[in-house]
Amino acid sequence: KDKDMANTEEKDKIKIGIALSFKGSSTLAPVITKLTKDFAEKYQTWDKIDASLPNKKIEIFVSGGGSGAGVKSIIDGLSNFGMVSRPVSDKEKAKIKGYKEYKLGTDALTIAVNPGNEIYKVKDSISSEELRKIFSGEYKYWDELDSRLPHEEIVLVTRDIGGGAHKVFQKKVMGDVKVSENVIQAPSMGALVAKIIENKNAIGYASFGVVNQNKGKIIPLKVDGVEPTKENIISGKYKISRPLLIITDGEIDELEKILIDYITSDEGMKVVEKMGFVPAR
Amino acid sequence: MSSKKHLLIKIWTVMSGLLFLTVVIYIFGFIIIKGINSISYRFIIEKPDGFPLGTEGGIFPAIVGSICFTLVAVIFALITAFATSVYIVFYEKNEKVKSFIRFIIGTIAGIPSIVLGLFGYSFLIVYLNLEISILTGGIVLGIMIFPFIEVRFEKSFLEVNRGLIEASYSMGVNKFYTIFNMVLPICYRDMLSAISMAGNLAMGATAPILFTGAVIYAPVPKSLFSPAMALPMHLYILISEGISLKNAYGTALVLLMILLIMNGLPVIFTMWKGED
Amino acid sequence: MNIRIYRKIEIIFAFFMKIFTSFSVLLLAFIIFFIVKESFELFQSISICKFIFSDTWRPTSEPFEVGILPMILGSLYVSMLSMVISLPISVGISIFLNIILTKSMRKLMRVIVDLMAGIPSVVYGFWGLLVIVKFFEDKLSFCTGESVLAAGLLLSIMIIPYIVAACDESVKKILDNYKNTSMALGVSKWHMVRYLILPSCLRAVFLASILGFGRALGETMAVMMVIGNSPIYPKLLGRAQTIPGLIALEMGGAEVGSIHYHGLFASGFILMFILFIINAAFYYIRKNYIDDRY
Amino acid sequence: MSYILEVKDLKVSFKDKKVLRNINVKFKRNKITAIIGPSGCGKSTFLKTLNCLILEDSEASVYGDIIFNSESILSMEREIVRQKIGMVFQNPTPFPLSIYKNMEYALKFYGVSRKKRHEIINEKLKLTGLYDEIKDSLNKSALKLSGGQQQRLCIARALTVEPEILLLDEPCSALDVKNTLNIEKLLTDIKQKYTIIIVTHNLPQARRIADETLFMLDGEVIEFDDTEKIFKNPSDQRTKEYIFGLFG
Amino acid sequence: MSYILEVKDLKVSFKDKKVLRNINVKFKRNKITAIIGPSGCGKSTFLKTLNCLILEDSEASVYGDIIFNSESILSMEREIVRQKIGMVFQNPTPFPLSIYKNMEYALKFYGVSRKKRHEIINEKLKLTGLYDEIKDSLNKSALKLSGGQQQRLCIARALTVEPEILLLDEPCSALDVKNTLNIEKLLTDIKQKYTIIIVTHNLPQARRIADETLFMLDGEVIEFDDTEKIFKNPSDQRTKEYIFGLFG
Ligand SMILES: Nc1ncnc2c1ncn2[C@@H]1O[C@H](COP(=O)(O)OP(=O)(O)OP(=O)(O)O)[C@@H](O)[C@H]1O
Ligand SMILES: Nc1ncnc2c1ncn2[C@@H]1O[C@H](COP(=O)(O)OP(=O)(O)OP(=O)(O)O)[C@@H](O)[C@H]1O
Ligand SMILES: [Mg+2]
Ligand SMILES: [Mg+2]
Ligand SMILES: O=P([O-])([O-])[O-]
Repeated sequence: KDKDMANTEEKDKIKIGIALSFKGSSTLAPVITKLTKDFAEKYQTWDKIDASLPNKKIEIFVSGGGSGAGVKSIIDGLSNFGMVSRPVSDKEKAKIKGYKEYKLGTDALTIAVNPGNEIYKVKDSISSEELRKIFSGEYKYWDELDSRLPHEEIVLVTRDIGGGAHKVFQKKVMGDVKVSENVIQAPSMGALVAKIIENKNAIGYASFGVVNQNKGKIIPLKVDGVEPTKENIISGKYKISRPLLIITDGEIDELEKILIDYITSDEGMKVVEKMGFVPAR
Repeated sequence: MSSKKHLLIKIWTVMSGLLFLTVVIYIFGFIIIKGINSISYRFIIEKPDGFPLGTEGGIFPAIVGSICFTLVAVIFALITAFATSVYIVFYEKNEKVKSFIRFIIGTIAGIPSIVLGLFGYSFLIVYLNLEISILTGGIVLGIMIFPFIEVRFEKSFLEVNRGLIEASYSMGVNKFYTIFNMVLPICYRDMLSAISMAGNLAMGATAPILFTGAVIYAPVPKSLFSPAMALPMHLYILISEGISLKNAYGTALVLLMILLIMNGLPVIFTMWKGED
Repeated sequence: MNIRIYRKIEIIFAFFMKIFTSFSVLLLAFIIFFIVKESFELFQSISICKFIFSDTWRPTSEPFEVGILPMILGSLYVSMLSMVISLPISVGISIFLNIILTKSMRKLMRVIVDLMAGIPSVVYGFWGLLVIVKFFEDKLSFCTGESVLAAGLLLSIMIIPYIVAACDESVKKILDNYKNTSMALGVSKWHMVRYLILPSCLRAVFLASILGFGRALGETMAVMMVIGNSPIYPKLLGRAQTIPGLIALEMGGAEVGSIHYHGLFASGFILMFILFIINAAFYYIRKNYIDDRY
Repeated sequence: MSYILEVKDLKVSFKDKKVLRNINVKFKRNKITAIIGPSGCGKSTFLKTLNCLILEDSEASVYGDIIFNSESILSMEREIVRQKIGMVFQNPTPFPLSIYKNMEYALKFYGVSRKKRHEIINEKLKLTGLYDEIKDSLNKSALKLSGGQQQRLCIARALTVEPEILLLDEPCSALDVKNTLNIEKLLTDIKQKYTIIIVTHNLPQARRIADETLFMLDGEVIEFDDTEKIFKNPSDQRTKEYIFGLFG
Repeated sequence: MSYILEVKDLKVSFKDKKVLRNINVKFKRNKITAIIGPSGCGKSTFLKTLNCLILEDSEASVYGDIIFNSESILSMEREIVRQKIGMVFQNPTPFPLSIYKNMEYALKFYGVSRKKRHEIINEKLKLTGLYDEIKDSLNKSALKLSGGQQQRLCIARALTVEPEILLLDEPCSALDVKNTLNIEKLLTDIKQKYTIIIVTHNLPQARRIADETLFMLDGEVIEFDDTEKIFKNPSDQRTKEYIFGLFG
């Protein structure tokens, strides 16, 4: 009970400050940053939205850290909203009182390579089995995958193990097979894609959204014959996909509600789409 | 007979010097040349903008944020380091206590900044349940630069001719008066340069505020209790996420310019005071 | 103002100095305690030896495996490499400053050296990424430019100012004290460099190198940006990961209280411990073997 | 009573090293007493003990008592002791301030009014013969003075707080002959007003200016007597050796 | 010819400040010449000019000539001049190396073979009376020696390169009486082989060891004569004042 008290007190503190905070997924962070900045600039102060609200400047902070950090920040009550770009496990849900999630859209992990890599010309599609061999480090050179490819080292790029993407990829593609340790670990999706754009021999699981933002600079491959397209992702044919979520605990207060409504509004969905993801609506 | 004798040493010496100069010019030249085009009045005074954030617009919130972080850090470290160094040099007589304090300070000086960041995150943010803010980030930075300042202050105090201090005492003047009327006027130049160098360190550090105070985006901070952007972190994100190389160059150049200004401050101050 | 007031101020001042000193010392001691405590939570579920000597880092999989040998080796490798590169150059620079340059040029160069020490590590990392890494990729066609060598080179540039600062001071003192004496014996400048300055500043070099090594070990951002962050055994031309890099990369995502979280603390502790050993050696050597003045 | 200072059973050691052993002496008011003895015998330590400066050294431990005007200095406040018993050191120690500020330094601490300060400073500068030499450059840095001038400034500065005793630790050893004579003259001039205790290596100097001479060896007082007696006809063999060895 | 060094119309100034004005003197071979004079009169500068050390100071300008064994030293190579005319400074300056390496230092430069070096070193250490004191600790740091030993080591080191003249700038001012007497004895012992020019503040010392004495004032040579003459019956009023001032 004491803890409850503490929690509500905590909430009050946040309310008094009237600053709202997001923490978590680096995939979602740019979307939310963009949205909240637009929101804050559009309304300036809360009372412009509704005269009953205080005449205080709208302040919203966004920090990254990965999906795990997002869940964690809600469990600990460190921020108002958690950004998560993977399914939240039941174990985690159990730790959050009054768990609530808002789905913004869906992202897919596309298997992406550098345009300088001939693979997309040589092979129409890559199989899950081949993916496992590549990412587990069994294939070391491109010509082991296909003899028409050059004898050059495969450069694996992955997210760090705290990232949501890594969990999704492990579960949906690798299964029990371990991802090789000889990988470049990128601290965010942006960094991962930047690496693939730079390195001719790189391959990694790039976020669908980020790939769309970098059209032409990076090539997504078909997996088991399925192309990562909006339709295939919605229909579930393209399997390596993940939800983009905002999570909260307990009852959300008035300000939080206004913000969530804005994010899930049509305007919000437009931004989600513009960022290359598949919006929830 | 000896002109050829030490040829190797001569070559090595000259090569090292030239190599170093080359690197210096390369680094500064690289960033200045590439960054000068990104810098404009608007780059300095605008918020980051564009899509993803940072591709357009400026870095004003990050500049203000960095300055706030640095100020908090310097004030925190200055108070504690001044007190500690004065205490060790002028008040504490027990050698064991002195070496214990020095040992602790040495150990902290040896802790990598990322581990301090880790401490700040776990203790301040998680255990004490403080929100990440300029204050928390600044304190972690302050802890990082505390040993740096303390060691330099102490050295500077110890370098004051012992005879002067004894002469002062032997006129029946107490320690406080001696410290403020003689020791500080002698040491202030060293102290200033220590502070400005420490400020530099704090300004450029990313690891300690990564989890304790800096965020990807925040408007210009209104109070010490809100989080803020910081230049090095902004630069890191611009680079690692491949958001905008152009703005990254600009940000790096701004960081270098601040460095130059902060290094110049003590020099200007002493010139203004009209001493050598 | 008179003596009475000064007396009172003295008492208050002394009191505050003591309070603040106790505060800072307690705080610092607490930090050390805290890190140790958080680390040792891990060692309840896995032995410290296993943590140090096993080489798989999968703290989030079931069952978890936490071993940081590759990262320890990575950290040590990169730091050693940077020392090997920067030490001779730094000594060369110190002699260059004092023997070849004029007094005013030397002052100018010292300012530049201090400037270099002040450049933020992210800026170094940025430069390293765009220059060193690019160079390896484009000109030497490495499969990835990110490598131990790149990190070592970058780090050596970063620590040169620190080593130079220490050596230069020592060389200058030697010159101030002995230049006349040496010249009065009728020997040349370079003889003095070879037989007086180099042997006498050896100690300063040694101490500076230990300090530089400590800095290199703790460097986070710059190294992280150019080393590739692969948790594998380091090879000169291959990628690796350092402990600070590991912490910076994963801390944000680690769930508080989990094995992952304590594992990161523990690796921070190991790093701290290595530095502690190095510093202890530093003090020991200075106390017992370094009896001369330079 | 004509004794201004009485040292009783004084023992001083640094850590385990005994530097002064059982010293019992009495200094006469308005006399110049010279302390002589080989290097390291504890002369400087002795002087520092007399004005409690030794207590600032964390390694020193002091036993015994010192009575100043029938009061124990160890029970007095240190600042008062030091104001009453001034000290001048071997190397001139002008503060890196202007000459005037050097002179003003302690006066300000004692809350002397500006006008009074001015008077005292002029008086002391005249007393030490510095006034005419430097009256036009009182705002110049004291470090710009010559060694001899610096030392006289230090003496003048020590006198600003009106001590009753002035301790001098080899005040002339860094100076040349002319400056040395200047200072000697100064000391004999002011002994009407102050009691002077001076450590010196320069035996002719002790002979020239001191009324009484104290010979120390290894932390002990070997002989303490009229200067003439000590130099002409010392009672102790060791004194004799020391004094004549130098001229040998 | 019994003059080893002739100074002709020597003038030295630092920037605009004239430090030596028109010096004309001749030094006799295998004699000890003492240079005395008040502080700042230019004694050290004069010594430094004699072995060209002054030329390393960018602010100094030198006019006139110095003839060493009928050759002008200003036209000789500096290193040669300095080898022929050695110098020892006021504060002992042993290099922070081992004693042996200190002695070897200059010999290495002159390419002396290892065996020969060994001989020379032993010889010079014996000459300066150091050999017996330190023969077992030649590999110890020279900084661990006592002040007097350090100064004798510096003299021995200066002798390793076989100079013909040895210049000493107040070599005893940092030493105590006993060490001073040691060094004085050493100097009188070696004057058969070397010509010695010594600057000293210590007039009794000049009197004890010097054959000739040169009195300088304000950069000028006031009197240069036999030591006995200078001390007993100086011709110049200023010399008289200086010398008797001390004993006054
Ligand atoms: N702070 C100190 N710590 C330890 N030992 C000390 C300290 N000060 C002095 N001593 C020792 O005490 C002894 C006496 O020193 P002191 O300076 O009093 O001698 P002194 O007679 O003044 O010599 P000098 O004529 O050389 O000035 C010396 O052996 C010295 O080494
Ligand atoms: N490098 C220099 N630059 C400018 N002036 C100098 C320099 N060296 C000496 N002088 C000046 O030259 C004058 C003579 O100095 P010098 O050291 O020769 O005197 P000295 O007779 O040896 O004095 P002392 O007995 O104190 O050693 C002094 O006034 C001094 O200030
Ligand atoms: Mg003494
Ligand atoms: Mg001199
Ligand atoms: O979006 P993530 O950072 O959780 O991968």
